[in-house]
Amino acid sequence: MNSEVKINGRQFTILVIMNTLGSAIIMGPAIVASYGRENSWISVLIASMIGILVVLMYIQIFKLDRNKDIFQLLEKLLGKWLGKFISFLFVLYVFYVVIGNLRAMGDFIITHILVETPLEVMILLILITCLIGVRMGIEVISRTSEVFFPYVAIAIFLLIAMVFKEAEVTKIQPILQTNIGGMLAGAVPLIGYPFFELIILLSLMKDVNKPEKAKKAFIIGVTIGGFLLTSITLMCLLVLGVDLTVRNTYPTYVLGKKISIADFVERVEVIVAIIWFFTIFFKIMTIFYVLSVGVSRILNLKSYKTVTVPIAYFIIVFAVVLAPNVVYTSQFITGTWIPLSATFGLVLPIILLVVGLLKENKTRS
Amino acid sequence: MLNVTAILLVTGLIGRFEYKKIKKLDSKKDKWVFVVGTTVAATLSVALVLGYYIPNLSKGFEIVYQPITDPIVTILDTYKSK
Amino acid sequence: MKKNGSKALLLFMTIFLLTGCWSSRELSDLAVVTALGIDKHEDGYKLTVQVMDPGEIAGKDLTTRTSVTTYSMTGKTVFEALRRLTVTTPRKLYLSHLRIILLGQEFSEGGISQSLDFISRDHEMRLEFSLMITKNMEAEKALKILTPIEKIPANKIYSSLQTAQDNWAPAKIVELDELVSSLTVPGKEAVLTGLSAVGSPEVGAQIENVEVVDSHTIVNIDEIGVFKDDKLVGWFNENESKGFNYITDNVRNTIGWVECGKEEEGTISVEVTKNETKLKGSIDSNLPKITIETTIEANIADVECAIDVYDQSKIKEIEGKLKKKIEEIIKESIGKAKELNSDVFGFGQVLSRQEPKQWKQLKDNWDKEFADLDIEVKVKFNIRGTGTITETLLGNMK
Amino acid sequence: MSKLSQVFKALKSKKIVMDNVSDDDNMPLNKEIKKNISEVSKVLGNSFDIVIREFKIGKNPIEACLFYTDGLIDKDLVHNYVLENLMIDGRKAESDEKISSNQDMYNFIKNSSLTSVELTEIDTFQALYQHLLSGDTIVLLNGVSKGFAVGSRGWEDRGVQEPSSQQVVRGPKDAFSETLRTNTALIRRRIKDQNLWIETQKIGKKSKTDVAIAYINGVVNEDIVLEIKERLKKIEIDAILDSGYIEELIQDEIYTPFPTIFNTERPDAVSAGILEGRVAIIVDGSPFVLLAPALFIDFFQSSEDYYQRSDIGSLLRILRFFCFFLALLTPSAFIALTTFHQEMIPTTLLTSLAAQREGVPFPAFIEALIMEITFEILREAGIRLPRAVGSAISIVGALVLGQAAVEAGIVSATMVIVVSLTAISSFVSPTYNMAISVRILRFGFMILAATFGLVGIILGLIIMGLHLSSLRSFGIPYLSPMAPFIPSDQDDALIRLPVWIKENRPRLISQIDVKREATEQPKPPPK
Repeated sequence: MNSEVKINGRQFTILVIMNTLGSAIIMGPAIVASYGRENSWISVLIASMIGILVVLMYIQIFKLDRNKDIFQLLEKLLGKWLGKFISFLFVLYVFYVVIGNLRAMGDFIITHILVETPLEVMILLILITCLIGVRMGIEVISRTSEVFFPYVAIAIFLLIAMVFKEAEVTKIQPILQTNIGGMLAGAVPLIGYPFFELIILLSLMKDVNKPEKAKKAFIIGVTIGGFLLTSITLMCLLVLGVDLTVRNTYPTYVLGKKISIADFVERVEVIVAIIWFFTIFFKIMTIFYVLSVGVSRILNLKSYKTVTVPIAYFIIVFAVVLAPNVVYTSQFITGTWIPLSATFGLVLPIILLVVGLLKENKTRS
Repeated sequence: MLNVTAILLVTGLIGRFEYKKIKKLDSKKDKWVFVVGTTVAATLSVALVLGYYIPNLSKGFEIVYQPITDPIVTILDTYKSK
Repeated sequence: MKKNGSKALLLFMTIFLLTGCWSSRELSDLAVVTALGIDKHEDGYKLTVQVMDPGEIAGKDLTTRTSVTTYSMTGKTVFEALRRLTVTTPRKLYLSHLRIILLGQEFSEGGISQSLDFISRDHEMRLEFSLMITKNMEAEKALKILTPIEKIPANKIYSSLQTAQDNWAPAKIVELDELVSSLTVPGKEAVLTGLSAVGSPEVGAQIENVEVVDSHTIVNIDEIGVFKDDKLVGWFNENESKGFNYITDNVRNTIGWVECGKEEEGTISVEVTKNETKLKGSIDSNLPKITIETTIEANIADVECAIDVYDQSKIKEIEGKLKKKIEEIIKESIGKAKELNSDVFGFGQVLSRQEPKQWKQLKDNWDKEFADLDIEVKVKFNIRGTGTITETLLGNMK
Repeated sequence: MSKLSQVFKALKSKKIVMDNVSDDDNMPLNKEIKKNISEVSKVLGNSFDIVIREFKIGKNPIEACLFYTDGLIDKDLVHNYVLENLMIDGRKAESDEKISSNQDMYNFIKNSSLTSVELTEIDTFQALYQHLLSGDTIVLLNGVSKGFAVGSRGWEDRGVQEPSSQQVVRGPKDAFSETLRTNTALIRRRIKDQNLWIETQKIGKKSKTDVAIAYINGVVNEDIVLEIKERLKKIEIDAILDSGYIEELIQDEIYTPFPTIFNTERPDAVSAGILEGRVAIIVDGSPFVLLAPALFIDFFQSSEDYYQRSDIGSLLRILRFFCFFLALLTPSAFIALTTFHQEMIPTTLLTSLAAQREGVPFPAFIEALIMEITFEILREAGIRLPRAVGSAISIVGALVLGQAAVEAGIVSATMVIVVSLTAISSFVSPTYNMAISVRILRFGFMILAATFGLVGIILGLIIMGLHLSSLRSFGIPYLSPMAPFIPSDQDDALIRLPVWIKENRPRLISQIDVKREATEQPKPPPK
């Protein structure tokens, strides 16, 4: 397909950051804190470290063949039919990530911002915006993410700076004294969401103009993403305390409500909404793009754009029926999602790597 | 009923514009995939609007992963404090 | 040609845009609620809302109508009562600009936690309103009292509370999240500041109340009410309230006074400018102990006796006296809390942070442990400045 | 049957018809002068501004004639260097040379008689018309199927005046005028480099407008020059009346509110652009010169930024970006806040806004729409009206709409403030066409805000971001150097760093000969 489409290393880093933060930036703290309590920021840290390790593994896969995305690689390594079958399962997983994120965003908006608006309309609106982006191609998506990233970064920085005076160290004490098991348990759902999801970005690595930069960009991106996630969780705990963090569905948004400077700069939780809008928008757009590319690879199509519209319909339908309510979503994330994402984020890459290395040895000898 | 009409209308409109573009690709497969895909997708949305049951993807994953999920959740839940 | 697909999509979008506007509401369709009162009622709850009339507050031509109106309604749940109010209110009630929630005393004594759920769940509710208890009266009555200067009584109450907390000490702003965490986290009980009325609330509800220089009825910030679990069990008096704020490190600026000494008659007042309290918990052979370390900085504000504040030894002497007095206040406060058997200071939490392992054993029995808790009070008092003059006027009187 | 279909085909495809006409035009000149004259006056329809002067030259009189277009020529020049030479000096000199035939006479005139600097030989009617109608004087001799076109262009023009659209406080005050030569001279005067190449071509079947492209060879990206030439070549149009035609015909993306080609009246801005490696397109008859490729940030840069101190220039630039967003989003943000997110407005402000809105009959969105449209009408009226009436408009606008409408309770006072703020912010933009695109987009954002509040605005911003990122101007990403982010170009993007730091030309625009200056940081003399 469009092999001349290229993004640069910096843009890839930004995409990785956006994908890491995604919806985790706003829902993550509550999920982790329900296990890790006071130490849950360490859980995030642990999850980020594992995330970096996972990314290192993905980079090894990338090294197997620098000119193929994961779908092509699957066919190459596992043979045409098995490869296509696994590709299909993988596409299903990617599809699920798209609708999950879309639904999460829709749920957030109709819970906090536009309460009377129907979910279907909200989802449709977001998806159409994403569809426009996807049809313009990954180059445009990544360039746009470059445009908006400074605002995301500034907004995160402002959020942290503005609630800093409300932070109380006592709220995260005792550090590392109790509940070590809970702390480790808290890291588990977070590895699946969002770090295993980064496997999807592996497909974009071949579009980076310099392969060496792609590797570095991937690691830098996941590190920054993990760091930001940790800082946000830490701030939630320091300002809101464990209890409030666990009780709220979107603790980061509540954190925004805490901003108050001289009784003048207040009521600006919309800053949080903006951060999250941008991160999740770009996450949905990139994953949607990979999804379309994946489907078109399986069907051997000429252009990925052919399938974007039909896929969009499917996304809307399944996003609407995805979960009966928000509670189900968070139960799913801490339940089925863990083995599901591990299958594609951990088992699949290991299989690919083993098969790939074996084949490489064979051809060498 | 209005919803169904709207969906069909919009699908028709998008389909028309899209089809023109796909025609330029000069690939029979692309055309077929597009036509079949859009038809199925539109049918599905109409079904959704009319209130037919549409299988939930999460439920599917849930059933498939049940044997692995249960022990994980049991372990995690021991640490979940409420 | 290239963009036709996108154009169709945009067209699609416009259709939706034009049929949209689900969540929009015009400013003139809102009844902005400034205060909410919850009282006990045989049906469940009696809810009172204070709604402002913007035209009367910021309009160009002011009439003699009151700037706020209250509506009351009963209901099985808070939410039901609120929605049932729509039959009497002209517009939809809008809760985001709520400043104050008043809980009736009788209602507070019966338990407040059920009613708080709606308040913390509703998306319109923000976090920056304060909760208070109306002492010896119903919340409904308190909300009806008109106040001079501030046209919106809820704003008056809120700013009085803020000023009192910042400059006087025996008051405390309690916002929703703090209250909720006090109610749920073990090892800490809740407190709420009280609100009382001087004069008849019925008279206060008349417009005449703000038409005279000396209002017939005024609302006052009162002392701090102590909760056990979610029930109001007693009140701190002024000194105990102050002591409470010293312990919880909530004093920003207050004053204190002591007798000048044996020879000189009169008092000397200081303005406390800085207070820092550290709570330390330790467990020795299963006996928990709390150490309160308070460091206070103050300036001499008012010398009403012939004492030479230029004399270091005198200053030391005054510091000693003030130190003792504050220790007493703190102990008084602790005594009262022990009497009410309510750990409002969060000593339990201090132990849970510093001795997490032993805390697990203490947790279930904390009520009893708190009653015999060993508490040590250490106060450091430093006088920094003497105001703009050095010698007292009295000392130089002819 | 076959004939009929042929005619049909011919009628159907205009091209064939056109080709036939142009074939006629390519008719060679006749030897007989009478025939030539009658042909010319027939083709030109005896237009009264075409002057035909018949005369005789030589001792052995040869019939000659002279055509010119009245009003396009410098009559003194024709008098002194054409007619006088031919009729008087030519006769004097004839004795020295041997002239036996008309052809000899022709050669003699060409080599020794006509003392004009610009002399072109013509042999077809098409060339004749072209020169004649461009202001040259045509001289024909009987018996020779060739003629001369003597450069005698000279017409009334505005001269070099102050720019009317992009004014500066400090900096050169000359502006392009409608004459191509003057315009190229203005650029030449600033860049005296032998590599400044100016190529012309005629575009427009009827107007035959001279269009010149100017660039510095060796600095410019040659692909861009080729691309521009290619696109210019493809233009098939009757007439080019302004550079706006060219802009619209050669831009990359048609469906966009954003300009992808820069236009300016200022020779200094054009020279700066050329020096950065851009290509200038100068169109005869238009004081607006095009610069391509143009980037988004170019429309926020005034040439004054470079003449003022760098810190001031940078601040002003940031202010312009800020005003861009202000002009784009103020009304929509106001609508979103007052109809969706009242919780974000401080209570006291909310109270006074609500008090103002008591009695206003329209919803906020309609109110804003009415005011915005009214303002657009006022602005348009202000521009088109004669200057003398212009002030009346502002009085009507300010008094009737500003004050009376508020007092009548039709609109709220805050809305008037919002609309005025928007209007003033949109005037800050140094380029007019970016200000126009903001005006269009503003309404889109207002609709979005009225339906989905801030969510709508953010969606709009993302779509706008995507659109801007997808734009290219002659292959250069429109948002560069922001996206793709080019660190080395940041010295002259959002802020302008001091000149001694800006060592290189913009990277994407010019890739060869990138160094543009190497001055060291100025140091104060040692004390």
